[in-house]
Amino acid sequence: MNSFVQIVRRDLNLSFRQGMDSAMVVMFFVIAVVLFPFGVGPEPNILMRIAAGVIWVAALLASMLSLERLFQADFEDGSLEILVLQPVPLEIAVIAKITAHWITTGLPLIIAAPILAVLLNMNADGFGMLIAALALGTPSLSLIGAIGAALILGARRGGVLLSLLILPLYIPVLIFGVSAVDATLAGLSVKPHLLILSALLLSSLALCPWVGAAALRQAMRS
Amino acid sequence: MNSFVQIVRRDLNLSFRQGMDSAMVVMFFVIAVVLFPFGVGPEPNILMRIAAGVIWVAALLASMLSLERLFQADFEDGSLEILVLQPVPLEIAVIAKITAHWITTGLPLIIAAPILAVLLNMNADGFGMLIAALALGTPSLSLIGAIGAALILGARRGGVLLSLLILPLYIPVLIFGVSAVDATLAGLSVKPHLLILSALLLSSLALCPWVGAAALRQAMRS
Amino acid sequence: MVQFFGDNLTCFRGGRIVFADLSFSLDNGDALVLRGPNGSGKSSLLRVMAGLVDPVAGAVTWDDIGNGSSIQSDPDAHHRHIHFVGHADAVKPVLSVRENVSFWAKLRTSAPDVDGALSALGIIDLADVPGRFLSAGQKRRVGLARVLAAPAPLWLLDEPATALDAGGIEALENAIRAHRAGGGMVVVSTHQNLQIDDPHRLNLDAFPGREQAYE
Amino acid sequence: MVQFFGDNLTCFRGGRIVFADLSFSLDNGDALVLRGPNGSGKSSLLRVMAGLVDPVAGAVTWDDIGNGSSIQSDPDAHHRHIHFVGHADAVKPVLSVRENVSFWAKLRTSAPDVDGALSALGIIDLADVPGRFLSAGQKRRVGLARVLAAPAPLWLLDEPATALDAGGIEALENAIRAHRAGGGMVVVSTHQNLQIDDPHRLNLDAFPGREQAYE
Amino acid sequence: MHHFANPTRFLRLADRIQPWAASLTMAFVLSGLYFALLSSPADYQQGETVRIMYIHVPAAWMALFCYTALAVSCAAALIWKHPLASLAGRATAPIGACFTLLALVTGSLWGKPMWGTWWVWDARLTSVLILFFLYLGYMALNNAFDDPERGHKASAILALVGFINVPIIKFSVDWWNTLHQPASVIKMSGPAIHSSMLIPLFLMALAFKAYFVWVLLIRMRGEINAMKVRALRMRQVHDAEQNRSTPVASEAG
Ligand code: HEM
Ligand SMILES: Nc1ncnc2c1ncn2[C@@H]1O[C@H](COP(=O)(O)OP(=O)(O)OP(=O)(O)O)[C@@H](O)[C@H]1O
Ligand SMILES: Nc1ncnc2c1ncn2[C@@H]1O[C@H](COP(=O)(O)OP(=O)(O)OP(=O)(O)O)[C@@H](O)[C@H]1O
Ligand SMILES: [Mg+2]
Ligand SMILES: [Mg+2]
Repeated sequence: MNSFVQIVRRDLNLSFRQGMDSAMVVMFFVIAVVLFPFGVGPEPNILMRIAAGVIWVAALLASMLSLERLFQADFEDGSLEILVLQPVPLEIAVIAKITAHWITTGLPLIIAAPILAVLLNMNADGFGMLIAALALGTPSLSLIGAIGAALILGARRGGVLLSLLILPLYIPVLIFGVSAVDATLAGLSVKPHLLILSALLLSSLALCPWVGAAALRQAMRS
Repeated sequence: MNSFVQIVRRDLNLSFRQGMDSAMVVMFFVIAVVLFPFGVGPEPNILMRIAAGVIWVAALLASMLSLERLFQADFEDGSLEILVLQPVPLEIAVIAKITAHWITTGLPLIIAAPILAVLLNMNADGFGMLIAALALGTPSLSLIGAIGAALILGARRGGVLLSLLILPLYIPVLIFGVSAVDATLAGLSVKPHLLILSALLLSSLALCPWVGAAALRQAMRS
Repeated sequence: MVQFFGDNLTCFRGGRIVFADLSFSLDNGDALVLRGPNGSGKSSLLRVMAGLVDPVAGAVTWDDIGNGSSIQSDPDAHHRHIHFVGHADAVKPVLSVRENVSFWAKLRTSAPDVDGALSALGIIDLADVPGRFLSAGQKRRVGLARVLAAPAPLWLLDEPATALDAGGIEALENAIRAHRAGGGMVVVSTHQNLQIDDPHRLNLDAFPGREQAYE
Repeated sequence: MVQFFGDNLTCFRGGRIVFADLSFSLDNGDALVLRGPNGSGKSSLLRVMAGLVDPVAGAVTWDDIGNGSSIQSDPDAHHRHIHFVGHADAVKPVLSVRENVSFWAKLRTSAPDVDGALSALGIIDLADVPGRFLSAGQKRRVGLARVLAAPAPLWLLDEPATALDAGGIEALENAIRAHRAGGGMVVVSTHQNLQIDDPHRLNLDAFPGREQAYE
Repeated sequence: MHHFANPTRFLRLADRIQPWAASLTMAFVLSGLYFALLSSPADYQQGETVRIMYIHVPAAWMALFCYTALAVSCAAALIWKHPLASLAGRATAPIGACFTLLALVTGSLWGKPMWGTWWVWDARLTSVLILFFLYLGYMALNNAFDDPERGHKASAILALVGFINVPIIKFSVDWWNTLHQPASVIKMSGPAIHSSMLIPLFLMALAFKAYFVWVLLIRMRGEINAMKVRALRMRQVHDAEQNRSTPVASEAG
């Protein structure tokens, strides 16, 4: 547990000193969302209709982009090799890194989302649910994405490759994240959607650190 | 001129032998477009309404992602340092690399676009104009993006940073690219939109290689 | 008494056999120097010893862990026994030299001797300098300081003298001498001249049996 | 007669002065060997000579380019006069050794002697092998072959002997000897023992003005 | 020491199976097509378009079957580290991707007359599309590394993670209300379609399976040859090293 805290603290430290990390993810998120009014035209009711979907898709892309470097920097400078050889279960290290990553990138997304919802004319009733759904969904994205981030270490064209690997796996989160918001707006029950989102979170929490650790060990083999 | 050809040929050669480069960009493009029906729901007439916008936004993102590595690989393995020190004007080298990059990534996007248009229920009348607009627009994207790709060399978190730098610059191409398609679908004249797209292309052709070369020189300073 | 040994190790990498039927053993205070031309398998053997690469045959074993079962059976105990220094130095540009070293040391012991390690390698003056300002040789010293800051019985050093100047090499030799005097063991690969007393030597070029793959 | 010199150079990197008031000059056939401990500025000086880093004071000049104006005034002519070998070898994994070398050579001359260069460095047997199969030392040889394949009067070599075994070092020494016999010039930084006849020496530790930073 | 066990035994076995697989493919395709196109009735609802079924359904089955085979061989490769297992995975993926594409294309062709549109975003269709992306991801990751070994391991892990999608495809029609029709051939209570359609369907299914075995063997042979070429390359590098026979730098100590 102590090493978990050590690693989280160091990763947060690195992220704050390098500055801009969180800021940049949020800004990508904002810019990607803002592209849509340019792309689909400024009509309020069309925008309102697609708001939740666009915000979620942009969150997926932002999460994916920021995950690309989850292990990359440590891999390139040799830290990962050393981390694997510490007397600390690698699963703990992986989940510590994911935690730090989610704090620096997932959390800011959640905070920025309602502002974008306003920009896209989303009905104010949906804001609370949008935040709740993102709060349940983004940790799953970080967890699932960590597997991809570990798999692409040392690959050519990491970024594009990562998107190919993990966007398909993100789709369930996207579907139920959006339907939770849409159900609220339509006045229907959101419980099933939130339950499924929680189930996705729990199962990725149970599975991803192990798979991620296995992938990291694999990456060290070469 | 000879060195231009040499560099283009080498970059194409590298891209083909490494295989999959073009394929992966196209796949990202496809997946990003496919995310939208999940996000905004499967209703055909909504999809039809936003099809052109979604395809263009996805093309922007795909172009941006693939540009991240335009100079990166050469930077990391030391080739860029050597390239800068060759008796070849760096502007020529930059435009040669952009050309090769567009051939391997821009061209496949143009070919894949109509298939995605089918998936999104776009009216078949728009296909021709979609292709024409992409053919005029994607080279501008490559040219503008090259500046960003040169600026992020050696930066931490290149991917997210790049998106911040160049997505705002992409917006004019996006606006006129989409309106060309929409005008065709609405039966209006497309000439003004295509003229503006051409003007954007010409001016980025005139400007970007110089700015890109300056950015590369700067990157070598450290 | 701690003892570390490998039996009939065969290593297969990049589609070919790098070495076959290689054995070694280390007692307290021993040093093993790996020699051989480029590509002969020095780095590969060190990675096998660290457990980063699995041998396709044979096993690496500690006398005092898991009753003679291989290092794979209890990785955490194995990791507690070793320090590995590879080609990269893992120096973070935004952390100071002291922070760089102490992060790793604290994962192993709650009271590491970071400043002692920095002094031993002659970089105590740089303790508060961020990693990004270091030259190649200074980075290497930081990488070695990590090993000194938290004790472990076995050091695995892959070309530790790379980029070090004469002063740096001397500091490294002294550290190895002190470590062995305290009963520690060390395995070093090097192309350069490192002064190591009474080394066991392993010449990796002498191992036959490569190139049979897929034929 | 070609001559290359630097006057009162001051280099400022990472927030501190690396060296100040440094001058050097090179005649045809001269060799300049850079010495100094880690972080003393050898790599920095070579990058200043190449024009990759601008000095904050002083200038680097060719006698026969631009009437004594600095190298910055006509980069293309300067680049035609130099070859720079840094820490990285720029070997593309998917291109064969010959393709790797000839791409660079063809940017400089339409009829490069690629195979001659490969022979001189003892890698002609590897000409058709893709870069990804090469060991560290073999990659270094490819990096050096690029220099031999297209002639240029001045070579700037930053630790060229890294990762080379004895045979590789000998090939490098021979190449430098032949280059100088033909009137070429060379600047080398190294921590190892390279046999270079009648070198000029520049000890970078002798330059004052450092370590004022961070205090 | 199976890591570098020579694959000669496998090749000998493959030599024996391959002609059988080839001729079985031919026989099943011919008989299957005869029944499918000539001797089976047109559907009372769907008319002649029902004949697309004889390609679509076996192709969809093969898409799922190939992914299962891929996951099994990847698991075997990761757990027992048998080189033939990872080789089989690599050889299977492109075949599976082709079957998936075939199922998607024939499904779309069938969808136009049946549902009035080429494509709908329902659970079955979408999960098959994701399956296709998973195949592509596996292949892309496999080829993305300079060191092939690394690509094989990484993509094997991905293939196992992606296996979650297979039951989702299988049961998507039961769990969600979709346009696509639910299982009518393979289900607990026995097949629910008439035998005049069942016979050609099974003949085509067998044909596809035999074709799979045939192509798999060819592809595995190709992979083995590629490995041999690689080993030769390595030998070239090593021989070059030996020829120079450089003395080792003077001993320390
Ligand atoms: C692109 C569109 C389509 C896709 C991706 C698709 C996919 C699939 C898959 C994966 C299966 C195998 C299911 C299993 O083994 O349980 C299947 C079976 C089947 N499909 Fe489709 N399908 C598509 C369109 C259609 C259409 C338009 C029809 C006709 C209305 C159709 C009729 C059938 C039938 C009859 C079966 C056999 C079901 C059974 O007996 O188990 N499909 N399809
Ligand atoms: N990452 C890798 N992937 C595949 N094969 C590798 C890898 N690294 C090394 N090899 C192979 O293993 C052999 C031994 O390499 P290793 O790095 O152990 O040699 P070395 O003795 O450390 O050489 P050097 O003196 O250059 O460091 C090499 O010939 C190479 O073919
Ligand atoms: N990229 C850089 N950014 C900022 N400062 C740097 C950079 N590289 C080097 N320096 C600083 O410049 C000084 C000289 O470094 P340089 O790399 O030239 O030394 P060197 O003599 O080549 O050392 P070594 O023997 O370790 O290679 C170092 O002390 C370092 O503080
Ligand atoms: Mg080595
Ligand atoms: Mg240096």
